[in-house]
Amino acid sequence: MDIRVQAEAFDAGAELNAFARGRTDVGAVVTFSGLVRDVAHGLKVMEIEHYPGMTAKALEAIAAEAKTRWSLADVLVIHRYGALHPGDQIMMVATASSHRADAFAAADFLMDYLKSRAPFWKKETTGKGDAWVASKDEDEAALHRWDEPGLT
Amino acid sequence: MDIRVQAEAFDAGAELNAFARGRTDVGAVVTFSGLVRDVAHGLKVMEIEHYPGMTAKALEAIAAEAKTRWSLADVLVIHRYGALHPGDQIMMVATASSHRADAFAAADFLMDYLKSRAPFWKKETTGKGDAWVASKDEDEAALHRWDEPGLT
Amino acid sequence: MIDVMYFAWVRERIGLPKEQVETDAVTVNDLVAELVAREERYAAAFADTAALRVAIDQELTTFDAPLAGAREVAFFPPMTGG
Amino acid sequence: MIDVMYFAWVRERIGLPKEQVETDAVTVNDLVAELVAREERYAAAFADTAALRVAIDQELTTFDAPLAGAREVAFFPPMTGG
Repeated sequence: MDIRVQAEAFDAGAELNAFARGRTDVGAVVTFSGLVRDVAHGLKVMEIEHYPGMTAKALEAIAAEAKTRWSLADVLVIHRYGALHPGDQIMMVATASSHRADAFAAADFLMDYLKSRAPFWKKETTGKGDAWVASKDEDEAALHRWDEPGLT
Repeated sequence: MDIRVQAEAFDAGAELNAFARGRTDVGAVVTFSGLVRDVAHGLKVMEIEHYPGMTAKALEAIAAEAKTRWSLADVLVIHRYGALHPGDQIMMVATASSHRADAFAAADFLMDYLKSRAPFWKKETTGKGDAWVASKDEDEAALHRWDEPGLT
Repeated sequence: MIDVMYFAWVRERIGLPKEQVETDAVTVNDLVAELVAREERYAAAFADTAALRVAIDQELTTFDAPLAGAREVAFFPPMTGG
Repeated sequence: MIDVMYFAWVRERIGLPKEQVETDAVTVNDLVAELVAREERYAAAFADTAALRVAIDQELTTFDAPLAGAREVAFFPPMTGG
Protein backbone atom coordinates (compact mmCIF):
# COMPACT_ATOMS: atom_id res chain seq x y z
CA MET A 1 0.00 0.00 0.00
CA ASP A 2 1.51 3.28 -1.11
CA ILE A 3 -0.20 6.59 -0.21
CA ARG A 4 1.33 9.89 -1.24
CA VAL A 5 0.11 13.46 -0.75
CA GLN A 6 2.36 15.92 -2.52
CA ALA A 7 2.63 19.29 -4.24
CA GLU A 8 4.97 17.95 -6.93
CA ALA A 9 3.79 16.73 -10.31
CA PHE A 10 4.02 12.97 -10.91
CA ASP A 11 4.31 10.80 -13.99
CA ALA A 12 1.18 8.61 -14.12
CA GLY A 13 2.68 6.30 -16.77
CA ALA A 14 5.87 5.74 -14.78
CA GLU A 15 3.74 5.09 -11.68
CA LEU A 16 1.61 2.53 -13.55
CA ASN A 17 4.72 0.75 -14.81
CA ALA A 18 6.37 0.73 -11.39
CA PHE A 19 3.13 -0.55 -9.82
CA ALA A 20 2.80 -3.45 -12.31
CA ARG A 21 6.49 -4.25 -12.76
CA GLY A 22 7.69 -7.69 -11.75
CA ARG A 23 4.22 -8.85 -10.69
CA THR A 24 3.45 -12.40 -11.81
CA ASP A 25 0.64 -12.85 -9.27
CA VAL A 26 -2.00 -10.31 -10.16
CA GLY A 27 -3.39 -10.50 -13.69
CA ALA A 28 -5.36 -7.25 -13.42
CA VAL A 29 -4.31 -3.66 -12.80
CA VAL A 30 -6.80 -0.77 -12.90
CA THR A 31 -5.84 2.89 -12.73
CA PHE A 32 -7.87 6.05 -12.45
CA SER A 33 -6.23 9.38 -13.25
CA GLY A 34 -7.88 12.69 -12.50
CA LEU A 35 -6.90 15.60 -14.75
CA VAL A 36 -7.62 19.30 -14.38
CA ARG A 37 -10.41 20.17 -16.78
CA ASP A 38 -10.67 23.49 -18.46
CA VAL A 39 -13.95 25.35 -17.81
CA ALA A 40 -16.06 28.08 -19.38
CA HIS A 41 -14.25 31.47 -19.39
CA GLY A 42 -10.87 29.66 -19.27
CA LEU A 43 -9.33 28.17 -16.15
CA LYS A 44 -6.26 30.12 -15.10
CA VAL A 45 -5.41 28.03 -12.05
CA MET A 46 -6.93 25.44 -9.76
CA GLU A 47 -5.70 25.71 -6.18
CA ILE A 48 -6.09 22.56 -4.13
CA GLU A 49 -6.13 23.08 -0.38
CA HIS A 50 -5.88 20.15 2.01
CA TYR A 51 -5.74 19.42 5.73
CA PRO A 52 -2.21 18.15 6.17
CA GLY A 53 -2.70 16.33 9.47
CA MET A 54 -5.78 14.49 8.26
CA THR A 55 -5.19 13.82 4.56
CA ALA A 56 -2.80 10.87 4.64
CA LYS A 57 -4.74 9.34 7.53
CA ALA A 58 -8.04 9.58 5.63
CA LEU A 59 -6.52 8.13 2.44
CA GLU A 60 -4.94 5.27 4.40
CA ALA A 61 -8.26 4.46 6.06
CA ILE A 62 -10.03 4.42 2.68
CA ALA A 63 -7.35 2.21 1.10
CA ALA A 64 -7.37 -0.13 4.11
CA GLU A 65 -11.16 -0.44 3.84
CA ALA A 66 -10.80 -1.32 0.13
CA LYS A 67 -8.33 -4.07 1.08
CA THR A 68 -10.81 -5.59 3.53
CA ARG A 69 -13.62 -5.56 0.95
CA TRP A 70 -11.79 -6.96 -2.10
CA SER A 71 -8.92 -9.28 -2.83
CA LEU A 72 -6.16 -6.79 -3.62
CA ALA A 73 -2.45 -7.44 -4.00
CA ASP A 74 -1.64 -3.74 -3.86
CA VAL A 75 -3.10 -0.23 -3.78
CA LEU A 76 -1.55 3.08 -4.81
CA VAL A 77 -3.01 6.53 -4.13
CA ILE A 78 -1.28 9.78 -5.14
CA HIS A 79 -3.02 13.13 -4.61
CA ARG A 80 -1.56 16.56 -5.26
CA TYR A 81 -2.27 19.88 -3.60
CA GLY A 82 -1.26 23.42 -4.55
CA ALA A 83 -1.56 25.24 -7.89
CA LEU A 84 -2.55 23.18 -10.94
CA HIS A 85 -3.38 24.06 -14.54
CA PRO A 86 -5.64 22.60 -17.25
CA GLY A 87 -4.44 19.15 -18.32
CA ASP A 88 -2.34 18.61 -15.15
CA GLN A 89 -2.62 15.35 -13.26
CA ILE A 90 -4.48 15.95 -9.98
CA MET A 91 -4.35 12.43 -8.61
CA MET A 92 -4.32 8.75 -9.44
CA VAL A 93 -5.29 5.48 -7.85
CA ALA A 94 -4.14 2.04 -8.92
CA THR A 95 -5.35 -1.38 -7.79
CA ALA A 96 -3.85 -4.81 -8.49
CA SER A 97 -5.77 -8.06 -8.13
CA SER A 98 -5.95 -11.55 -9.53
CA HIS A 99 -9.63 -10.82 -10.30
CA ARG A 100 -10.50 -8.04 -12.73
CA ALA A 101 -13.85 -7.42 -11.01
CA ASP A 102 -12.05 -6.74 -7.72
CA ALA A 103 -9.54 -4.40 -9.32
CA PHE A 104 -12.35 -2.41 -10.97
CA ALA A 105 -14.64 -2.30 -7.93
CA ALA A 106 -11.85 -1.27 -5.57
CA ALA A 107 -10.65 1.57 -7.84
CA ASP A 108 -14.23 2.80 -8.26
CA PHE A 109 -14.78 2.64 -4.46
CA LEU A 110 -11.51 4.46 -3.75
CA MET A 111 -12.53 7.27 -6.09
CA ASP A 112 -15.99 7.67 -4.56
CA TYR A 113 -14.58 7.85 -1.05
CA LEU A 114 -11.70 10.06 -1.99
CA LYS A 115 -14.08 12.53 -3.71
CA SER A 116 -16.23 13.06 -0.64
CA ARG A 117 -14.22 11.89 2.38
CA ALA A 118 -10.64 12.98 1.83
CA PRO A 119 -10.01 16.55 3.03
CA PHE A 120 -9.28 18.36 -0.23
CA TRP A 121 -10.95 21.51 -1.53
CA LYS A 122 -10.60 23.04 -4.98
CA LYS A 123 -10.73 26.69 -5.91
CA GLU A 124 -10.90 27.68 -9.55
CA THR A 125 -9.71 31.01 -10.90
CA THR A 126 -11.15 31.91 -14.30
CA GLY A 127 -11.56 35.10 -16.31
CA LYS A 128 -14.64 35.73 -14.15
CA GLY A 129 -12.85 35.49 -10.79
CA ASP A 130 -12.46 32.87 -8.04
CA ALA A 131 -14.87 30.19 -6.91
CA TRP A 132 -14.67 27.17 -4.64
CA VAL A 133 -15.78 24.00 -6.40
CA ALA A 134 -19.02 22.83 -4.79
CA SER A 135 -19.50 19.21 -3.81
CA LYS A 136 -22.05 17.39 -5.93
CA ASP A 137 -25.10 15.60 -4.61
CA GLU A 138 -24.30 12.82 -7.08
CA ASP A 139 -20.91 12.30 -5.41
CA GLU A 140 -22.55 11.86 -2.03
CA ALA A 141 -25.12 9.55 -3.62
CA ALA A 142 -22.34 7.51 -5.24
CA LEU A 143 -21.05 6.61 -1.76
CA HIS A 144 -24.27 4.82 -0.92
CA ARG A 145 -23.53 2.23 -3.58
CA TRP A 146 -20.97 0.86 -1.13
CA ASP A 147 -23.10 1.00 2.02
CA GLU A 148 -22.25 -1.63 4.56
CA PRO A 149 -21.92 -1.50 8.32
CA GLY A 150 -18.72 0.40 9.02
CA LEU A 151 -17.23 3.16 6.92
CA THR A 152 -19.69 5.89 5.89
CA MET B 1 -10.47 5.60 -31.07
CA ASP B 2 -7.26 3.61 -31.31
CA ILE B 3 -7.40 -0.19 -31.68
CA ARG B 4 -4.20 -2.20 -32.02
CA VAL B 5 -3.63 -5.94 -32.33
CA GLN B 6 0.06 -6.76 -32.27
CA ALA B 7 2.71 -9.33 -31.40
CA GLU B 8 5.11 -6.70 -30.06
CA ALA B 9 5.36 -5.75 -26.40
CA PHE B 10 4.03 -2.29 -25.48
CA ASP B 11 4.73 0.15 -22.68
CA ALA B 12 1.49 0.60 -20.71
CA GLY B 13 2.80 3.65 -18.89
CA ALA B 14 3.87 5.39 -22.09
CA GLU B 15 0.46 4.53 -23.60
CA LEU B 16 -1.37 6.01 -20.60
CA ASN B 17 0.67 9.19 -20.81
CA ALA B 18 0.16 9.52 -24.56
CA PHE B 19 -3.57 8.89 -24.11
CA ALA B 20 -3.97 11.57 -21.43
CA ARG B 21 -1.44 14.09 -22.79
CA GLY B 22 -2.71 17.50 -23.76
CA ARG B 23 -6.30 16.75 -22.79
CA THR B 24 -7.99 19.60 -20.98
CA ASP B 25 -11.51 18.32 -21.69
CA VAL B 26 -11.79 14.97 -19.95
CA GLY B 27 -11.14 14.96 -16.20
CA ALA B 28 -11.14 11.18 -15.89
CA VAL B 29 -8.98 8.46 -17.44
CA VAL B 30 -9.38 4.79 -16.50
CA THR B 31 -7.02 2.03 -17.63
CA PHE B 32 -7.13 -1.71 -17.30
CA SER B 33 -3.95 -3.71 -17.89
CA GLY B 34 -3.96 -7.48 -18.18
CA LEU B 35 -0.74 -9.24 -17.14
CA VAL B 36 0.31 -12.86 -17.62
CA ARG B 37 -0.14 -14.62 -14.29
CA ASP B 38 2.11 -17.42 -13.18
CA VAL B 39 0.28 -20.68 -12.37
CA ALA B 40 0.82 -23.82 -10.35
CA HIS B 41 3.74 -25.91 -11.72
CA GLY B 42 5.27 -22.76 -13.24
CA LEU B 43 4.13 -21.15 -16.47
CA LYS B 44 6.78 -21.52 -19.16
CA VAL B 45 4.88 -19.73 -21.89
CA MET B 46 1.40 -18.49 -22.77
CA GLU B 47 0.66 -18.63 -26.50
CA ILE B 48 -2.14 -16.34 -27.62
CA GLU B 49 -3.77 -17.32 -30.90
CA HIS B 50 -6.16 -15.00 -32.67
CA TYR B 51 -8.27 -14.77 -35.83
CA PRO B 52 -6.52 -12.02 -37.77
CA GLY B 53 -9.38 -11.11 -40.10
CA MET B 54 -11.87 -10.84 -37.29
CA THR B 55 -9.94 -9.47 -34.31
CA ALA B 56 -9.64 -5.78 -35.14
CA LYS B 57 -13.23 -5.75 -36.44
CA ALA B 58 -14.55 -7.29 -33.20
CA LEU B 59 -12.56 -4.89 -31.04
CA GLU B 60 -13.73 -1.93 -33.08
CA ALA B 61 -17.36 -3.03 -32.76
CA ILE B 62 -16.98 -3.38 -28.98
CA ALA B 63 -15.30 0.03 -28.65
CA ALA B 64 -17.93 1.66 -30.90
CA GLU B 65 -20.68 0.15 -28.75
CA ALA B 66 -19.01 1.59 -25.63
CA LYS B 67 -18.99 5.02 -27.28
CA THR B 68 -22.74 4.83 -27.93
CA ARG B 69 -23.47 3.82 -24.34
CA TRP B 70 -21.31 6.31 -22.46
CA SER B 71 -19.97 9.81 -22.91
CA LEU B 72 -16.39 9.06 -23.96
CA ALA B 73 -13.82 11.44 -25.39
CA ASP B 74 -11.53 8.58 -26.42
CA VAL B 75 -10.96 4.83 -26.24
CA LEU B 76 -7.74 2.83 -26.58
CA VAL B 77 -7.50 -0.95 -26.91
CA ILE B 78 -4.21 -2.81 -27.36
CA HIS B 79 -4.13 -6.62 -27.41
CA ARG B 80 -1.11 -8.82 -28.06
CA TYR B 81 -0.89 -12.26 -29.58
CA GLY B 82 2.01 -14.73 -29.76
CA ALA B 83 4.30 -16.02 -27.00
CA LEU B 84 4.10 -14.28 -23.63
CA HIS B 85 5.70 -14.96 -20.25
CA PRO B 86 4.73 -14.39 -16.61
CA GLY B 87 4.50 -10.69 -15.79
CA ASP B 88 4.20 -9.65 -19.47
CA GLN B 89 1.51 -7.20 -20.50
CA ILE B 90 -1.19 -9.03 -22.49
CA MET B 91 -3.44 -6.10 -23.23
CA MET B 92 -4.76 -2.80 -22.01
CA VAL B 93 -7.82 -0.63 -22.44
CA ALA B 94 -8.09 3.06 -21.62
CA THR B 95 -11.15 5.31 -21.53
CA ALA B 96 -11.35 9.10 -21.20
CA SER B 97 -14.45 10.96 -20.13
CA SER B 98 -15.56 14.09 -18.36
CA HIS B 99 -17.50 11.83 -15.98
CA ARG B 100 -15.60 9.33 -13.86
CA ALA B 101 -18.60 6.96 -13.72
CA ASP B 102 -18.60 6.78 -17.53
CA ALA B 103 -14.86 6.16 -17.73
CA PHE B 104 -15.15 3.31 -15.19
CA ALA B 105 -18.27 1.71 -16.66
CA ALA B 106 -16.91 1.82 -20.22
CA ALA B 107 -13.58 0.23 -19.25
CA ASP B 108 -15.39 -2.48 -17.29
CA PHE B 109 -17.73 -3.12 -20.24
CA LEU B 110 -14.86 -3.24 -22.73
CA MET B 111 -13.09 -5.85 -20.61
CA ASP B 112 -16.18 -8.04 -20.25
CA TYR B 113 -16.81 -8.02 -23.99
CA LEU B 114 -13.20 -8.43 -24.91
CA LYS B 115 -12.91 -11.48 -22.61
CA SER B 116 -15.75 -13.38 -24.24
CA ARG B 117 -16.35 -11.81 -27.65
CA ALA B 118 -12.94 -10.97 -29.12
CA PRO B 119 -11.39 -13.93 -30.99
CA PHE B 120 -8.38 -14.73 -28.80
CA TRP B 121 -7.46 -18.09 -27.29
CA LYS B 122 -4.76 -18.79 -24.72
CA LYS B 123 -2.66 -21.90 -24.38
CA GLU B 124 -0.52 -22.35 -21.29
CA THR B 125 2.59 -24.50 -21.19
CA THR B 126 3.65 -25.49 -17.69
CA GLY B 127 5.88 -28.19 -16.18
CA LYS B 128 2.87 -30.49 -16.61
CA GLY B 129 2.39 -29.87 -20.33
CA ASP B 130 0.06 -27.81 -22.52
CA ALA B 131 -3.52 -26.78 -21.93
CA TRP B 132 -5.94 -24.35 -23.59
CA VAL B 133 -7.36 -21.91 -21.06
CA ALA B 134 -11.07 -22.66 -20.69
CA SER B 135 -13.62 -19.87 -20.77
CA LYS B 136 -15.27 -19.22 -17.42
CA ASP B 137 -18.99 -19.27 -16.77
CA GLU B 138 -18.50 -16.14 -14.67
CA ASP B 139 -17.11 -14.30 -17.72
CA GLU B 140 -20.19 -15.16 -19.74
CA ALA B 141 -22.37 -14.17 -16.76
CA ALA B 142 -20.52 -10.84 -16.48
CA LEU B 143 -21.75 -9.92 -19.98
CA HIS B 144 -25.35 -10.01 -18.84
CA ARG B 145 -24.71 -7.03 -16.58
CA TRP B 146 -24.73 -4.97 -19.80
CA ASP B 147 -27.77 -6.52 -21.44
CA GLU B 148 -29.66 -4.19 -23.69
CA PRO B 149 -31.17 -4.66 -27.11
CA GLY B 150 -28.27 -4.85 -29.54
CA LEU B 151 -24.84 -6.25 -28.84
CA THR B 152 -24.86 -9.66 -27.12
CA MET C 1 -16.26 -22.95 -52.38
CA ILE C 2 -16.09 -21.75 -48.80
CA ASP C 3 -12.94 -21.09 -46.75
CA VAL C 4 -13.32 -23.03 -43.52
CA MET C 5 -11.05 -22.00 -40.64
CA TYR C 6 -10.26 -23.66 -37.33
CA PHE C 7 -8.73 -22.11 -34.24
CA ALA C 8 -7.25 -23.26 -30.92
CA TRP C 9 -8.05 -26.87 -29.99
CA VAL C 10 -10.45 -27.23 -32.93
CA ARG C 11 -7.50 -26.51 -35.22
CA GLU C 12 -5.34 -28.98 -33.29
CA ARG C 13 -7.91 -31.79 -33.42
CA ILE C 14 -8.61 -31.36 -37.11
CA GLY C 15 -4.92 -30.88 -37.81
CA LEU C 16 -5.10 -27.86 -40.08
CA PRO C 17 -5.89 -24.16 -39.77
CA LYS C 18 -7.83 -23.68 -42.98
CA GLU C 19 -9.23 -25.53 -45.95
CA GLN C 20 -11.45 -24.91 -48.92
CA VAL C 21 -14.68 -26.87 -48.89
CA GLU C 22 -17.01 -27.51 -51.83
CA THR C 23 -20.45 -27.73 -50.29
CA ASP C 24 -24.15 -27.28 -50.89
CA ALA C 25 -24.85 -27.10 -47.15
CA VAL C 26 -27.74 -24.77 -46.36
CA THR C 27 -26.83 -24.00 -42.74
CA VAL C 28 -23.74 -24.18 -40.54
CA ASN C 29 -25.19 -27.33 -38.95
CA ASP C 30 -25.40 -28.94 -42.39
CA LEU C 31 -21.76 -28.07 -43.06
CA VAL C 32 -20.75 -29.55 -39.70
CA ALA C 33 -22.66 -32.75 -40.55
CA GLU C 34 -20.74 -33.04 -43.85
CA LEU C 35 -17.40 -32.51 -42.12
CA VAL C 36 -18.19 -34.98 -39.31
CA ALA C 37 -19.07 -37.62 -41.93
CA ARG C 38 -15.63 -37.27 -43.53
CA GLU C 39 -13.18 -38.48 -40.88
CA GLU C 40 -12.83 -39.29 -37.22
CA ARG C 41 -10.76 -36.14 -36.50
CA TYR C 42 -13.68 -33.95 -37.61
CA ALA C 43 -16.10 -36.01 -35.55
CA ALA C 44 -13.81 -35.49 -32.52
CA ALA C 45 -13.59 -31.75 -33.08
CA PHE C 46 -17.35 -31.33 -33.52
CA ALA C 47 -18.47 -33.87 -30.90
CA ASP C 48 -20.13 -31.14 -28.84
CA THR C 49 -21.09 -28.08 -30.86
CA ALA C 50 -22.52 -26.48 -27.72
CA ALA C 51 -18.85 -26.09 -26.66
CA LEU C 52 -18.00 -24.35 -29.95
CA ARG C 53 -18.54 -20.97 -31.52
CA VAL C 54 -18.92 -20.15 -35.20
CA ALA C 55 -18.35 -17.01 -37.27
CA ILE C 56 -19.52 -16.40 -40.83
CA ASP C 57 -17.48 -13.82 -42.70
CA GLN C 58 -15.88 -12.79 -39.40
CA GLU C 59 -19.11 -12.14 -37.52
CA LEU C 60 -20.20 -14.39 -34.66
CA THR C 61 -23.36 -16.28 -35.50
CA THR C 62 -25.24 -19.45 -34.58
CA PHE C 63 -25.09 -23.02 -35.91
CA ASP C 64 -28.53 -22.71 -37.50
CA ALA C 65 -27.46 -19.67 -39.55
CA PRO C 66 -27.80 -19.97 -43.37
CA LEU C 67 -24.60 -20.24 -45.39
CA ALA C 68 -25.97 -18.51 -48.51
CA GLY C 69 -23.35 -16.08 -49.78
CA ALA C 70 -20.78 -16.99 -47.10
CA ARG C 71 -17.13 -16.83 -48.15
CA GLU C 72 -15.51 -17.75 -44.83
CA VAL C 73 -16.73 -19.90 -41.95
CA ALA C 74 -14.64 -20.24 -38.78
CA PHE C 75 -15.00 -22.70 -35.90
CA PHE C 76 -13.40 -22.22 -32.50
CA PRO C 77 -13.88 -22.73 -28.77
CA PRO C 78 -15.30 -19.95 -26.57
CA MET C 79 -12.97 -16.98 -26.67
CA THR C 80 -10.62 -16.14 -23.82
CA GLY C 81 -9.31 -12.65 -24.52
CA GLY C 82 -8.23 -10.02 -22.03
CA MET D 1 -7.27 25.12 25.01
CA ILE D 2 -8.32 23.64 21.71
CA ASP D 3 -6.75 24.26 18.31
CA VAL D 4 -9.56 25.31 15.97
CA MET D 5 -8.83 25.09 12.23
CA TYR D 6 -10.69 26.43 9.21
CA PHE D 7 -10.37 25.37 5.59
CA ALA D 8 -11.48 26.61 2.17
CA TRP D 9 -14.25 29.25 2.23
CA VAL D 10 -14.70 28.83 5.99
CA ARG D 11 -11.08 29.93 6.39
CA GLU D 12 -11.66 32.83 3.99
CA ARG D 13 -14.81 34.07 5.75
CA ILE D 14 -13.27 33.90 9.20
CA GLY D 15 -10.02 35.31 7.89
CA LEU D 16 -7.58 32.93 9.52
CA PRO D 17 -6.54 29.28 9.17
CA LYS D 18 -6.13 28.39 12.82
CA GLU D 19 -6.56 29.76 16.30
CA GLN D 20 -6.40 28.61 19.89
CA VAL D 21 -9.69 28.78 21.75
CA GLU D 22 -10.23 28.64 25.49
CA THR D 23 -13.59 26.98 25.93
CA ASP D 24 -15.79 24.92 28.23
CA ALA D 25 -18.06 23.91 25.34
CA VAL D 26 -19.43 20.40 25.80
CA THR D 27 -20.21 19.65 22.15
CA VAL D 28 -19.15 20.96 18.74
CA ASN D 29 -22.47 22.80 18.52
CA ASP D 30 -21.69 24.59 21.81
CA LEU D 31 -18.30 25.65 20.43
CA VAL D 32 -19.94 26.95 17.25
CA ALA D 33 -22.43 28.96 19.35
CA GLU D 34 -19.53 30.55 21.26
CA LEU D 35 -17.70 31.45 18.03
CA VAL D 36 -20.85 32.82 16.36
CA ALA D 37 -21.46 35.08 19.38
CA ARG D 38 -17.98 36.63 18.97
CA GLU D 39 -18.12 38.46 15.67
CA GLU D 40 -20.05 38.81 12.44
CA ARG D 41 -17.40 36.95 10.37
CA TYR D 42 -17.94 33.83 12.51
CA ALA D 43 -21.70 34.20 12.22
CA ALA D 44 -21.28 34.41 8.43
CA ALA D 45 -19.07 31.32 8.29
CA PHE D 46 -21.37 29.22 10.50
CA ALA D 47 -24.69 30.53 9.16
CA ASP D 48 -25.61 27.08 7.84
CA THR D 49 -23.84 24.26 9.64
CA ALA D 50 -25.69 21.74 7.44
CA ALA D 51 -23.36 22.98 4.67
CA LEU D 52 -20.30 22.32 6.82
CA ARG D 53 -18.29 19.33 8.00
CA VAL D 54 -16.36 18.95 11.24
CA ALA D 55 -13.44 16.80 12.31
CA ILE D 56 -12.23 16.23 15.86
CA ASP D 57 -8.59 15.23 16.09
CA GLN D 58 -8.56 14.61 12.33
CA GLU D 59 -11.52 12.25 12.24
CA LEU D 60 -14.83 13.28 10.64
CA THR D 61 -17.60 13.56 13.20
CA THR D 62 -20.93 15.30 13.75
CA PHE D 63 -21.86 18.64 15.29
CA ASP D 64 -23.42 16.96 18.33
CA ALA D 65 -20.18 15.12 19.16
CA PRO D 66 -18.69 15.77 22.64
CA LEU D 67 -15.49 17.81 22.82
CA ALA D 68 -14.11 16.11 25.94
CA GLY D 69 -10.42 15.39 25.39
CA ALA D 70 -10.32 17.03 21.94
CA ARG D 71 -7.08 18.76 21.00
CA GLU D 72 -7.98 19.85 17.49
CA VAL D 73 -11.31 20.74 15.89
CA ALA D 74 -11.53 21.57 12.18
CA PHE D 75 -14.39 23.15 10.23
CA PHE D 76 -14.68 23.00 6.44
CA PRO D 77 -17.11 22.71 3.52
CA PRO D 78 -17.92 19.31 1.99
CA MET D 79 -14.75 17.85 0.54
CA THR D 80 -14.04 17.83 -3.18
CA GLY D 81 -11.09 15.52 -3.70
CA GLY D 82 -10.25 13.37 -6.69
